[in-house]
Amino acid sequence: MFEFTVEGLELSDKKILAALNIKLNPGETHCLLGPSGSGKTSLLNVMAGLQQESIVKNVKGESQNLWSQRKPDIGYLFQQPRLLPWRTITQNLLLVEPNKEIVMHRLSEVRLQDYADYYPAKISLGMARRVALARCLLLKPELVLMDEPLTSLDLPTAREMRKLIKRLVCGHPTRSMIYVTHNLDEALELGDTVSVLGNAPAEVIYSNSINSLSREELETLLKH
Amino acid sequence: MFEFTVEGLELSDKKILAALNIKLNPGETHCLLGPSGSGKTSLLNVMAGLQQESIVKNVKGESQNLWSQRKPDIGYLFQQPRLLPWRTITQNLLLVEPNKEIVMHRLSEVRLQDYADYYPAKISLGMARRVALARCLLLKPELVLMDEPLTSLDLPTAREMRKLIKRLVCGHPTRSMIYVTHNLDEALELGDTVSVLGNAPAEVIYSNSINSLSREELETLLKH
Amino acid sequence: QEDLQTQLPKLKVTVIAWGTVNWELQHIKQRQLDHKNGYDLVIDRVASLSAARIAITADNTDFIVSDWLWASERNHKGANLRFIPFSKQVGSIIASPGNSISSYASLKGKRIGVAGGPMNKGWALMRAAANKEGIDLKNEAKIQFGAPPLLTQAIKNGQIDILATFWHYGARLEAEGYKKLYSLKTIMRDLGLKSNVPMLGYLYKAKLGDQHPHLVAAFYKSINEAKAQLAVDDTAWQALRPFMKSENNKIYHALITGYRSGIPDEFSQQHIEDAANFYTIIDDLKPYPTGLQLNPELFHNALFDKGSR
Amino acid sequence: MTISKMGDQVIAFVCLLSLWWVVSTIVSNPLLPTPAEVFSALSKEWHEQRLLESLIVTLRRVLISFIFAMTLGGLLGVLMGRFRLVNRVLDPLLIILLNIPALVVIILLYIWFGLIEVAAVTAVIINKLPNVAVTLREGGRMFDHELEEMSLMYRFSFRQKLLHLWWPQLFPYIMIATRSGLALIWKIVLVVELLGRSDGVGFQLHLAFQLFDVATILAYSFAFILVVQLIEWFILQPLDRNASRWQKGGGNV
Amino acid sequence: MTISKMGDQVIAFVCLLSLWWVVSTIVSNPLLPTPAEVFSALSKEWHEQRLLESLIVTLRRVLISFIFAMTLGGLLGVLMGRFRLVNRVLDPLLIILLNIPALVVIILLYIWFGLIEVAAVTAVIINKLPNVAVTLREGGRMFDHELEEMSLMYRFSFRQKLLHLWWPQLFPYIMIATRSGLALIWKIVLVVELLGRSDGVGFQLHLAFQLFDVATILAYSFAFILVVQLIEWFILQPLDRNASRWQKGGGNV
Ligand SMILES: Nc1ncnc2c1ncn2[C@@H]1O[C@H](COP(=O)(O)OP(=O)(O)OP(=O)(O)O)[C@@H](O)[C@H]1O
Ligand SMILES: Nc1ncnc2c1ncn2[C@@H]1O[C@H](COP(=O)(O)OP(=O)(O)OP(=O)(O)O)[C@@H](O)[C@H]1O
Ligand SMILES: [Mg+2]
Ligand SMILES: [Mg+2]
Repeated sequence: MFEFTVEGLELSDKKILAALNIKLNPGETHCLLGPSGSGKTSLLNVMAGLQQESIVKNVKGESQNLWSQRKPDIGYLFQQPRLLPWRTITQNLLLVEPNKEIVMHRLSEVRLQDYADYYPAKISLGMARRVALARCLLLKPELVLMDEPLTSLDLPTAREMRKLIKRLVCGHPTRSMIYVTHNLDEALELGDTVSVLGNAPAEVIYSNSINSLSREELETLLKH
Repeated sequence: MFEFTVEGLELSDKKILAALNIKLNPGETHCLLGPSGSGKTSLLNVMAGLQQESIVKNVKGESQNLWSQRKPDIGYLFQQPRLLPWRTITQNLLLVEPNKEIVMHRLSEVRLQDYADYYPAKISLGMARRVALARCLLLKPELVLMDEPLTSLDLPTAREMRKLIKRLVCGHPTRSMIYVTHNLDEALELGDTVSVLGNAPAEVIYSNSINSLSREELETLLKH
Repeated sequence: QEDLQTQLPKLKVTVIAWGTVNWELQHIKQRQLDHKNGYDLVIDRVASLSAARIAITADNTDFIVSDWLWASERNHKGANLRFIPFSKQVGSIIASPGNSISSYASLKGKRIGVAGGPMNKGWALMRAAANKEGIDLKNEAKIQFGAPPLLTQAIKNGQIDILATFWHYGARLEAEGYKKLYSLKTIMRDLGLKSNVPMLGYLYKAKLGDQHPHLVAAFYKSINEAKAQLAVDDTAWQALRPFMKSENNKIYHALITGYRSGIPDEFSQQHIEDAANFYTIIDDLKPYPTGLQLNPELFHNALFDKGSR
Repeated sequence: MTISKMGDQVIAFVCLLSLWWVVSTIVSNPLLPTPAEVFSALSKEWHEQRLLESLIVTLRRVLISFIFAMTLGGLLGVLMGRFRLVNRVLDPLLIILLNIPALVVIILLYIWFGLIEVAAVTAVIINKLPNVAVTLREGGRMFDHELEEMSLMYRFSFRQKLLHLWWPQLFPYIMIATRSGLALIWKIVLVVELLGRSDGVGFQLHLAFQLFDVATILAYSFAFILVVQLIEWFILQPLDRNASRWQKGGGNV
Repeated sequence: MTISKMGDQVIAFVCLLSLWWVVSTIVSNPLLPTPAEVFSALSKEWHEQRLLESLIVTLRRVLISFIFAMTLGGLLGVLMGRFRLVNRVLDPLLIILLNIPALVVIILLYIWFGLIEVAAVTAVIINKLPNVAVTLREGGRMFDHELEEMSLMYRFSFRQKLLHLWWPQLFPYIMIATRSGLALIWKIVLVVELLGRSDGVGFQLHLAFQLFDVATILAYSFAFILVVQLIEWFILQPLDRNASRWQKGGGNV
């Protein structure tokens, strides 16, 4: 089991995260919901170890041990595609997985086999997001962090991508996931447990199994 | 009435848009639906006059007259925020509307009054999108182009922003809008007419009043 | 006095700030030899010989001091310069300690430093003399061209064996105990040059001589007076000491001696013949001789013509 | 914080100085003078009224050339970066100007226009201008296309574009041109002064060179370097800091 | 398309050439030689075997200095751009190196090491290195933070980061350093050769300069400029084009 504890996070003297604890069993998916600007992305960054200095500065003492045991091997799908603009889509993926066949297969799974040689500036945003998704799905980490992977996609495509994630991540017996979304359907379908972040001073207002909540209860929590 | 006609668009030898005609009465909103990569953004770019060379190159003859009469005065909300990273949020807005009070009022309407002096790199994506929305709503054009304005926002915020758009744009008697979205609820609520773009060779598969369609029919069209 | 200065015609001489010419000119100023001869001397100090040469080429000055080899090359290229002798100092050839070089043959394989590049007169003479004995110094010795101060340093550091440099750099080295290798006078005699041609001189444009012959004459007269005084008058030198940058008495006296031994003799037809011969010798030493002859017009300034007539 | 930053630099300076002191004391050769010797040369030049005067003369030339070279070169460079046609047509000229030896330009201008101040300054400008152009051309090339479109749609005035869109994007390139530009211009001014002026640091430096007075040479060099270091501390570094505020890692809020 | 681009440049060249021809014919002064005179000087130098030899000697010095200055300066600059501490500590040294007159470095090195090749080349490197560092420091500062994080999360190897992350971001800065670097190094090599070498273009130029033989001066300058123009056409411009392919306005797909 992964257990992540942070006592808080401040950036430029502003409180971004309240104290927070997330437990995650291997193979489980934890959904992270919360209003815009509530600190979801910041939390993922902290988990991924991308905010080192700030944490050390603000959460003194045993701040290094954010993870109860060792830090898991992490794969992170950023909120923005973050592709290398000067490399074609295939080249971007080949940097993560050198096997060309696997790359082309992933690319066809996100329905972009025809755009293999395009540069990122010449594809649409939804397509770029799918490239980033494909890239993330090339990794084989213990813990996957996904930050709103299916925004900017039309419904049928989003549904197909959701299936893909379900198959490759949720279907994997030991691969856990933290999944940030604004879409309740996605949360209900993919999540085992859920945390709902409240508005300012960014704190957790709910954290438990998602099945114990009805859709309406979840909506009310979010309206908060 | 605005009437826009394009005979097609090719970029780097790839067909992006098929022949297309859109009619729009003053004060009406036209929704643009279609799968990811179907050319919605490209269409808006052409309308806004950002793809001049390509059109001249590919749609010979009377290509200049894309608009039946004169080209309307256009405001464009891009798919990405496109804020000036080296200017604070307020400074970004002040470049469009020099009146500070109006700017602060718009900022509070998108719930960002507390972040007035932040640089764009230090706010979340959802917040940046709202800043871009606020900036677009500072303009007073005849025709507003909006490219997925409400993605990456949580449900309550998205609903509030939708209301804001409805009030400031749809509520205006002579202000027309072309609204790109993947969200059927938004389309049904805001749109008067609708065009649905098909997949490859990017063509229009439906274009008419949105009220003559049920939600299910729309979904089936999109699954196409 | 003020009035006098403004009324007198001005003659501008561009010189290197701490160079030897400056001493003579300062003396003229101090003794007001210029006013006595009816002109007002303006001394324009620059930092390098190149700057002086640019100044006369750009018509920015009336006189500079350079050698007639340069002047005649320029005249071949369309400039119309005239020459008034300043000094017969040619330059020094200095050997580093422990280098006893008895003949040209023993120069083979030595490291020779040549100040100011291949147009250095001392070097040209040395090559010509060695050439006569069948030794091609250019190929048989290691030649190092360079700026004079750098080469002075190089010989002190033992990086070169022989140094052909300008006489005041040589004088300083001699004062520090370095040996003068050959007398260039001997070399010149060996080469069949009968008189001691003054190499350095005041150069001016022929135009100036044509339009204001009396001014050039006045200038000539004043520098001759200055030379005559400096040749004998030790107290005059005291007044010039600040312009000489001499670190100690030894160098100071070496510089005075050097200046005095450079004072040219009366200019004669023989000088012109020797100069022409010299020019040919140097031209022959070039890898691709031009075959051009020295145009004696260079020396036909107003005074000389008058004198010979 | 600013003070502690200054502290670092002062420490670095002191280290350099002591290193020099130790080495020069060990070597003990007039050609590698000790800091004390350089300082006494400095104060001699100061008392004999040459230092300040030469420095002012030279700085004036540097300043005038700098302003002209930056403005003209910057304009040319940005235009070349933005418009391919301009670039293609002017590129050969740029290459020629860039690679023609400084000496050639200086001599030709002196000879054609005489040994006047204008010729001197023009020579420096012609030498520096192509460097600025080459630098800012890359800046012009890297302009953000999306922000450009945005400024078009949001009806930015030319002034707004200049101040808020182009200037910040050109900033790093302008800093490069400024820093290496100051250095280059000063070096060319030295040569210009050497070849045809009777005042300025270049003139003094060369006189010292002929007498091989290394202490004085270093004294003049350091006097100018001090001026540049002050410019760096009080103009350029604050600008740098100001410009990096908006970046992810940058200052507050 | 590539041919028509070349065409533009050839036309530009021809225009420059005719302008020069007309002006020099009108002026008719040996100090402003006509193209024909320069060409005859060129062929004279060529036939007398000096041109090629000098050019090769000088190019060798340029090349060696260029490689060293770019590598060391680039490394230093990027480190200074990335790490604030490194920057703060080394900044004063950089300013000193940047602004110390070329003459001073050349003289000191010649004095200390003698008039040898190594001293000459080292002098050039020391002169150019700080310029490269200043340029690439800005490049290092502008590194994209988000892509950096991405490369971390996706476990890019050092080699991958170097080739695919850092190099493309540094590219415009490297081009600046290369273009103005080649020019600067060549100019310093000229001075170095003038002061203490007995071969190379600088030496020949110095001889021509002493006689104000402008035709020969220009002949040597143009010979070198031609070399640079060839480098520009066959190395730098293809690199430029290659690097701009991915941009919005760039080439195919
Ligand atoms: N570098 C920073 N300095 C200061 N404040 C920051 C910084 N980065 C983020 N913040 C603040 O942290 C808060 C949370 O941002 P975060 O990006 O985590 O939100 P989010 O929950 O991901 O929102 P969204 O759903 O819009 O993506 C915001 O209020 C933002 O202004
Ligand atoms: N500059 C370009 N050169 C070549 N092809 C391009 C260029 N820009 C866009 N395209 C292609 O045009 C098609 C439509 O892109 P567009 O951005 O208009 O899609 P979209 O409908 O907005 O998709 P999304 O919903 O993902 O934003 C895509 O297939 C894309 O690859
Ligand atoms: Mg977020
Ligand atoms: Mg789009």
